[in-house]
Amino acid sequence: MTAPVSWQPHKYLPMTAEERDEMLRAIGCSTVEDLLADIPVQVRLRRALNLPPDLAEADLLAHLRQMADRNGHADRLICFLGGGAYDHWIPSAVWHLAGRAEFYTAYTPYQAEVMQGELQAAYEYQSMLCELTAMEVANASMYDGASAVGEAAVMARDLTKRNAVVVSTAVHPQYREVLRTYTRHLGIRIVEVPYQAGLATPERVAAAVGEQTAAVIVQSPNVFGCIEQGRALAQIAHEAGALLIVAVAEPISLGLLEPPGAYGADIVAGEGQPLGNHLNFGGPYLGMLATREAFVRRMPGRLVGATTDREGRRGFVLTLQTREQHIRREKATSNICTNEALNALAAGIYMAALGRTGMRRVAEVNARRAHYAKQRLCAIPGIRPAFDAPTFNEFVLHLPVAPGDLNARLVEYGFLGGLALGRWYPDLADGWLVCVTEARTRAQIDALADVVAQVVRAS
Amino acid sequence: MTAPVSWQPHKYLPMTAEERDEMLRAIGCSTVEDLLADIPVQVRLRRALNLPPDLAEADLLAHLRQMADRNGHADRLICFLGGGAYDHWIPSAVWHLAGRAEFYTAYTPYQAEVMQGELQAAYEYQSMLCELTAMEVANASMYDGASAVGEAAVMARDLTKRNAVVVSTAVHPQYREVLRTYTRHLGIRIVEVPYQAGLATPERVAAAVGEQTAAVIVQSPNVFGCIEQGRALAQIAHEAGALLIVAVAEPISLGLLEPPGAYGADIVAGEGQPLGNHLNFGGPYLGMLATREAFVRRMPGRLVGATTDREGRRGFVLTLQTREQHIRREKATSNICTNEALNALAAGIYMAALGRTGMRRVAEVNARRAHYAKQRLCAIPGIRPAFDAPTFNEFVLHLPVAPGDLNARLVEYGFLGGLALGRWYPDLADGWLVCVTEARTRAQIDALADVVAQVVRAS
Amino acid sequence: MRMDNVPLIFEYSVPGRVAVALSDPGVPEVPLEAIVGAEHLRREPAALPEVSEPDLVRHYTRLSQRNYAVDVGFYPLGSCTMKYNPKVNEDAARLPGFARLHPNAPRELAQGALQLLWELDRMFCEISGMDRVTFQPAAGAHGELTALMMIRAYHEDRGEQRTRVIVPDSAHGTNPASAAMCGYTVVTVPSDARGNIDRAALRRAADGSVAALMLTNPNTLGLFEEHVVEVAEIIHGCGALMYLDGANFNAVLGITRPGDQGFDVMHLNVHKTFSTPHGGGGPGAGPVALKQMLEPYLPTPTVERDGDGFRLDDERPKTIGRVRAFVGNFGVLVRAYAYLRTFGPLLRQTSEAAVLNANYLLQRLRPYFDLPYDRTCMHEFVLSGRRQKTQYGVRTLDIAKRLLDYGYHAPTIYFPLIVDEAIMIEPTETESRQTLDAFADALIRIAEECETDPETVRTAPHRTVVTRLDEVAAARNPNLRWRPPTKAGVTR
Amino acid sequence: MRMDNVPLIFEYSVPGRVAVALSDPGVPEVPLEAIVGAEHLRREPAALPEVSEPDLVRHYTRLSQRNYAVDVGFYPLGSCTMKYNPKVNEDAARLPGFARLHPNAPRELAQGALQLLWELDRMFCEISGMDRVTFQPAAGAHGELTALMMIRAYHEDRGEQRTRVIVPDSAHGTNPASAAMCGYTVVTVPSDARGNIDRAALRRAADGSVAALMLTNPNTLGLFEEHVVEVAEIIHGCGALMYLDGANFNAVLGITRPGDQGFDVMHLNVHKTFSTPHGGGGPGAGPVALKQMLEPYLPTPTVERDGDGFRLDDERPKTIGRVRAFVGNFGVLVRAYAYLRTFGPLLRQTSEAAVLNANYLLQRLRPYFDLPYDRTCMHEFVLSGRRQKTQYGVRTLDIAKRLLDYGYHAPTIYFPLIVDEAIMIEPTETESRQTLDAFADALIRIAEECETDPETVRTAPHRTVVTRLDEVAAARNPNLRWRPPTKAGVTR
Ligand SMILES: Cc1ncc(COP(=O)(O)O)c(C=O)c1O
Ligand SMILES: Cc1ncc(COP(=O)(O)O)c(C=O)c1O
Repeated sequence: MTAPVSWQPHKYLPMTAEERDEMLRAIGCSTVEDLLADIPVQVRLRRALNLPPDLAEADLLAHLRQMADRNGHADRLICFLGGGAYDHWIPSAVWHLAGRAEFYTAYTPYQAEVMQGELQAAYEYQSMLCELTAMEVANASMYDGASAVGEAAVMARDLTKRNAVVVSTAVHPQYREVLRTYTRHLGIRIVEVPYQAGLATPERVAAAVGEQTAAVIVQSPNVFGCIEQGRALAQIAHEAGALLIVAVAEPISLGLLEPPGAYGADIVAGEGQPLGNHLNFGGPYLGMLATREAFVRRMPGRLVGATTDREGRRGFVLTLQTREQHIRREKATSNICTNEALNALAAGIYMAALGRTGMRRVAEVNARRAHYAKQRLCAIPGIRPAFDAPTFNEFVLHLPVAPGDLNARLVEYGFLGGLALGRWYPDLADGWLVCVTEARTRAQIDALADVVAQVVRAS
Repeated sequence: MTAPVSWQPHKYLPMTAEERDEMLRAIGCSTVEDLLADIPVQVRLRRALNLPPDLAEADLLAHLRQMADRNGHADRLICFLGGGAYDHWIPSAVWHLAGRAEFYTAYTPYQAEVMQGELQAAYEYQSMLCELTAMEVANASMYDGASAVGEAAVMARDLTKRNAVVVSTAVHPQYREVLRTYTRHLGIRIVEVPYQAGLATPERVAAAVGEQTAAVIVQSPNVFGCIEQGRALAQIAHEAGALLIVAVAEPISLGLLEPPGAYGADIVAGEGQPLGNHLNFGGPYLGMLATREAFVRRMPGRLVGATTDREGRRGFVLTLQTREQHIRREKATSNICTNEALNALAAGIYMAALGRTGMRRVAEVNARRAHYAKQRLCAIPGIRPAFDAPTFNEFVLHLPVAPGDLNARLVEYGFLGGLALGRWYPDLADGWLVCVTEARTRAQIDALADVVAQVVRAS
Repeated sequence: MRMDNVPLIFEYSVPGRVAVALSDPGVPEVPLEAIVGAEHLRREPAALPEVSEPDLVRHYTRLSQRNYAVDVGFYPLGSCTMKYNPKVNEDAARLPGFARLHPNAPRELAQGALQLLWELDRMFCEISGMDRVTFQPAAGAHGELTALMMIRAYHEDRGEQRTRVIVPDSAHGTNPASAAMCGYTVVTVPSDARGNIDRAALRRAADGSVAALMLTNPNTLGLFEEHVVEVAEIIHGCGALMYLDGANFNAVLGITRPGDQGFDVMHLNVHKTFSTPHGGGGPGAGPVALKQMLEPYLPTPTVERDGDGFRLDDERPKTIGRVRAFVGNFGVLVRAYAYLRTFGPLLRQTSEAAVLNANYLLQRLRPYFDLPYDRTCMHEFVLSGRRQKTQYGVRTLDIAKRLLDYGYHAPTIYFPLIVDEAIMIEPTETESRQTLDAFADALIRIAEECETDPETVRTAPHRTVVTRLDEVAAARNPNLRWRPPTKAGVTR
Repeated sequence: MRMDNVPLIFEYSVPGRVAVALSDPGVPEVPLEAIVGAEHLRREPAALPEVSEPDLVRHYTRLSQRNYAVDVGFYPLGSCTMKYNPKVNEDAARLPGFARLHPNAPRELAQGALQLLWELDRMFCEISGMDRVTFQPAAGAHGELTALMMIRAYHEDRGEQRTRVIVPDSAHGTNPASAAMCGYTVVTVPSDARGNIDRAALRRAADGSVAALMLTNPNTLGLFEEHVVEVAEIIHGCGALMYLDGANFNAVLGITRPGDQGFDVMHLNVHKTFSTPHGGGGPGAGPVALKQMLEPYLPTPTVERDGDGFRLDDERPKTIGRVRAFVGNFGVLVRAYAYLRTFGPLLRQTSEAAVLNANYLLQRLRPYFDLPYDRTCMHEFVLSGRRQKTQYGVRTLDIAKRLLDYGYHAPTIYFPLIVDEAIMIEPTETESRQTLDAFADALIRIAEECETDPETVRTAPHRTVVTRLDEVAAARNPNLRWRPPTKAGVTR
């Protein structure tokens, strides 16, 4: 073979050349090649990998910093962008704790007796998510909000034995895309209900549901930031024998808004990023899934439960595993294995840090500042709100200039502007989705409004 | 009293207003004021503290970031500045480990059985420092290099019962200042020996020592970056019955240079910042102190020793405490109590990370790059080296422009230039102390040389 | 010194305690009803815990200390590749330019991130022998699903309605589960006496209804599929595609490339092969690498070069669509990128060391346990606890629990399913020989205990913070959450 | 699950292992002899450990888990004020603008840092009732020394050669040690029956030879010096100065100010009072706050306003000089600044809670232990284990060790020296009542054990990673370092 026989010491590899030789001798081989004899010669790689040369740590970091610095991140630009990912303040303690090596360098807690830390934390996360959503059970995490919605649809099909899903077009378009991908080969029909005045109106939803409807899927606050009429929608779904799946892309809203469980949601599927997770250019994020107790055995994903040890002490284990792929294989409720445990841990720490009053309070600050921003921006001649429905921390404006152009100008002033909706909603080509969280100060809002006014005036 | 009786919940205070009242009741009081009755009324503060209002965490960080960003730190400017503090690359693992809460939120390990972690780490640090300096024993840390030199002088006085200390002016001026402060009231006379050609020459030192000389203090590499003739100086000191104290402001040099223990140093006192500690605008740093075994009972500071438990297992404890203030009070070897344990921990991790080969290698890269920089800069017309003695990673140049002016220009180009020596050495008003560590790349050195050449040419 | 028991965070709760300070809204006061609508207002605050920051920090610090992890000790969990997670990679992912980058940021503001992905695509292709990569999938199983969907789209695009996917009996559970989620019928094919896929059975199963074979190579026995070339011929011969479950890729980096073995598409578990931390179960990332003919079906968005820069493309007519929102688990991919740049072509050594470590450990343990497939292993190997079970009545589960007493995480057990009382050991290349020897000593001592003191093993663990937990009771009466006390007030 | 024993890092060492990668010098090769001189070259590399990064990380992670800390549990170490160390303060200190700022940077490049110090000076003065602050001292004892030197300079400047410093018998050891380092003779004055300094004795000692009284207030018994005003009159009456050891300042923030009590100068232990972490023994910071008349003697450099900006002043003719290099433990001071800005005027509550917590705990424990000075305590209190010692032969040391078994750090013991078998308990304000109750329960149970099962207490601890360590042997045959094996080669 032409493979290199030399051995370069490497900081991640304890093995030295001498040890390699001693170990080879111990197993009766003379070279590592002997161990590779089962690999057919014709498929061996007869050259070194053509990869950029190895970098020393300092050089690596310099290189990465350079790449990172080319991005218009939220420490550089004042962020008014939302649309499924939200720039919230994360208490310092959250990642001091979630970032502890005992958590992040662990695997799935298969050996419960030595993994009580993350098992208990997951149990607590499940409990807190139930409290926040007013649902009965929650799992330990899914990949993200969009795939959680996809899995929820499959779950609804399994529960109802029906094969159609009604979904509002005011659900985040990427969530709907994933929904379509996830259901395409399972004989599930997707029926889209066009939004009206920014909402999934009960009338239109009622017109779309039928005998084969497994579930009605709405998002609240929806992709336009508008708060849906959950109770009415639940009634429609339930009267048709279907489940109501509520997607929650902005769980901070639940600090202030009526939780889905209170208005009849059967499944809550959502995105947990806003709960203590970084923007991360889209991931890792946190798929949240909560439902009714009766549905738990059709739930995808891991569940942590409390039990006792031989001495009767409380302890925690992975449970109801017969739902999962490693036991049930092709009959499992889902194929999910690796999930987003660390992000769920961070979300749990975040919820515990904010707590009963803090969660309400942070939601309130979001709502108040967003409302203020909406008023300030709508006072600019030529700008008007796209919809009348109440909103939480996002809202859509009709702009007298192209939203993309405005955003380009805003960058010059140090702002990351709202989302130009035209790409997702051609009928909203002048639509600008603005997000204002508690991380934005009044001064920043005022500055944004001033610059927007100036740009609009000049155009 | 006019003190506030209300109780505001605060995130760092678990006590709620209800708990306060319950606890007061439990001890038979009605207000906290009752507990303060021993404080004479006339010395009570009858108003609220006049401090800026409490800040929410996000606002606090924004405020601090703003202040921090006003500084010309070494991530912003390419640093060629040394003079007692050095910009070295710190392996990522060092502070991932030293930054673990079990280390940094602990106190001095008084209860050894539950503090084996930091005790063992300190024992290892002591051992590594002995290896690096080739000394027999090292303590667990002093405040910084300068105060370590001060304590070393007092220690030499106690050991020799002599009362004069000879110190080279090529010792860092701040170290000499501290030496003076530390010895002033102890009847110790300081004899300064002027440097010659950048060095503490054996001739001048020999002329200065006498019967009352407790110690000769030199620094190597010295404040000019020049490497002293350790062996000759040791001989002079020893022949006079004095000790040789070697100050080491740049311990990285010992990866490459003969260690003080090898040429006869009796005490090594130095600055451990370069061993894995951040620049921190001057502190916290790490005072290092190592000496001969025979001198250990006159050593200041904490010492960790190995011992056994009841089952014969190895364990570690604070030892030889009868030297210390909490036992000996005014007869103690020093008043030091809180030291720089965490910085010593980081230094230990750093030394273990670099290891036998890495420590040599990093020193070599320093020397080579500095040498290259010296050559490049000295090739600029008008610039010449101030001294001929060999140097490690710092060297002094005579400039044809005012060093301060040059530095001001360099900032515009993104460089943090060398130290203008005139302030410390009026005879070196045109002296520029340049430092080049392994953290400077060839490209950065070349860029510096180009800009310096340009500025010099233009002036 | 260690707490025997950490109360639930809810049990620390005291009304009125806070762990955060929030600034005032600072905007004109408007009734909340007027903002979000009275009918939408939450009536009762969520019954989240009320704790102070010191409580919070101590709680989760204590919990962390009750967790085994790679940074704490040896973690020979077969199939999971619990290698060391470099610290600098964590720093990389936390750079504000990455961690604080919004996924909806316009492309001009994300050039650094897109470049990183593009270069990672190139590196993954070089290592795998494939042509393109999608970064959408969040984990290995997600990658499987994505790949199968592309395979399905490929066949459908050619007018073929293939309905079956072949999976060996040694396969990981995610393989059949993914196939089912893609609407395929799963055909299980047995393994032969040497642990390879049974070619005769494969030939029988391979017909025009087969969409793909999902193979793991090295397989879950830690053995290289010796006849992979022939297997590929069989599969390609019936018009089906070769899918590689890349979970075991750590064995062969720089040694052999799946693309050269005949695989058409594979997923990469960056949280196994490329050292990104497992995070206690996630996040990971399961990018899929594939040959050119599958490119049209890539999920959106893809990362594309665009002049001097890069862009995300989500207008691909034949795409299978998205499998998640945004681009993928970017923060995880940054770590993988940092890892690959730290090794460069030296990457091959990781596999060499992984294989050598496994064989060395196997050599030491061979006398004490049954070895159903006695071959040179790759990066892991599978023992059987059959002898201990039949002769001493000690199950593999007991042995695993006993290892915890010795300070080690247990290997994977009862997988693969085709090995009775399976014990699947993967040491990885980041463990030293000293660690392997100490682990072998412990396992050998336990093998002896099975003879001399089986009761101690059967009732293990004994030195953990809790003793053996009752999983049956947990599943029978699920207790999946804390519940607030029925009447409001202090929890304890 | 926990390791019983962690080998020394040297014992992991294997020749050839590396934990770092360094880039090549990248400059023209010149013989090292030509650079540093052949005679200066090190002959043998330092025998530092040779380990890989995974070894390194696991080693120190394991060590960390063998450490008790505030983040792990209750730490009622009297006099040390082991309060919670806020996480955001760590973030603050790690900001590159602070952590990466070079101390020799010209002042224009350090305006943010200087502003922070300036504002901290203002806040410290407001809290202490003093006029100026020096940030030089690295710790409390260093502050004592600095202050005494200023006091000495003050007297000398007035032509007075005062030689003695008065220290109460309850004082911390650093007080007399600092006085000695400043060349003073220490005069010890006893405490009276109520735990105050004995005024009669003080009067006898106070004469023209006295430079200062070093008082701790609240004192080390946790008691407020009731006659502090009178004491100040006595001291000032003989021309001496009042020095406050500020270690116990946490008791009285916003309640009473040393400057108003008659103190002329004091040190602040920011690592006690202002929540900066103790770091396992350090770093701390011991800034000294003082009245105007001492200002001329301030060590250099001082932080001064300079137009709109700030500068460091080191040209002060009457300065005592430096006590360390550069400005001070800046990184620690950043944390203190962050802490104060988090409380603002609410700071007073910390002291109120600290005092209430201490009195509550005292109330619970009073029946079970002797209380030599039975008064309302401030932020801490001192019990005596005399009863347990004389009646059951259990020493205070044994009780302390037994507390470790219950999962608590022990209180300070055998200090202050004036209390027989002293047990000095400081709960701090960041502990909850639940924690105080649980700790009281444990200590009460131990008091019972002293009667019912003294042997268990005498031989404690039993549940720690090592049992009682032999300190006598350690001091008799000091083993202060690992030594390389005599012949070169593998360490084990
Ligand atoms: C062989 C094999 N295939 C697939 C998977 C699934 O990968 P993931 O957990 O990333 O979804 C695993 C994970 O354990 C595995 O071991
Ligand atoms: C009362 C008292 N004075 C002085 C000191 C010394 O302070 P430092 O340890 O910061 O030097 C201490 C520290 O424990 C103390 O408790």
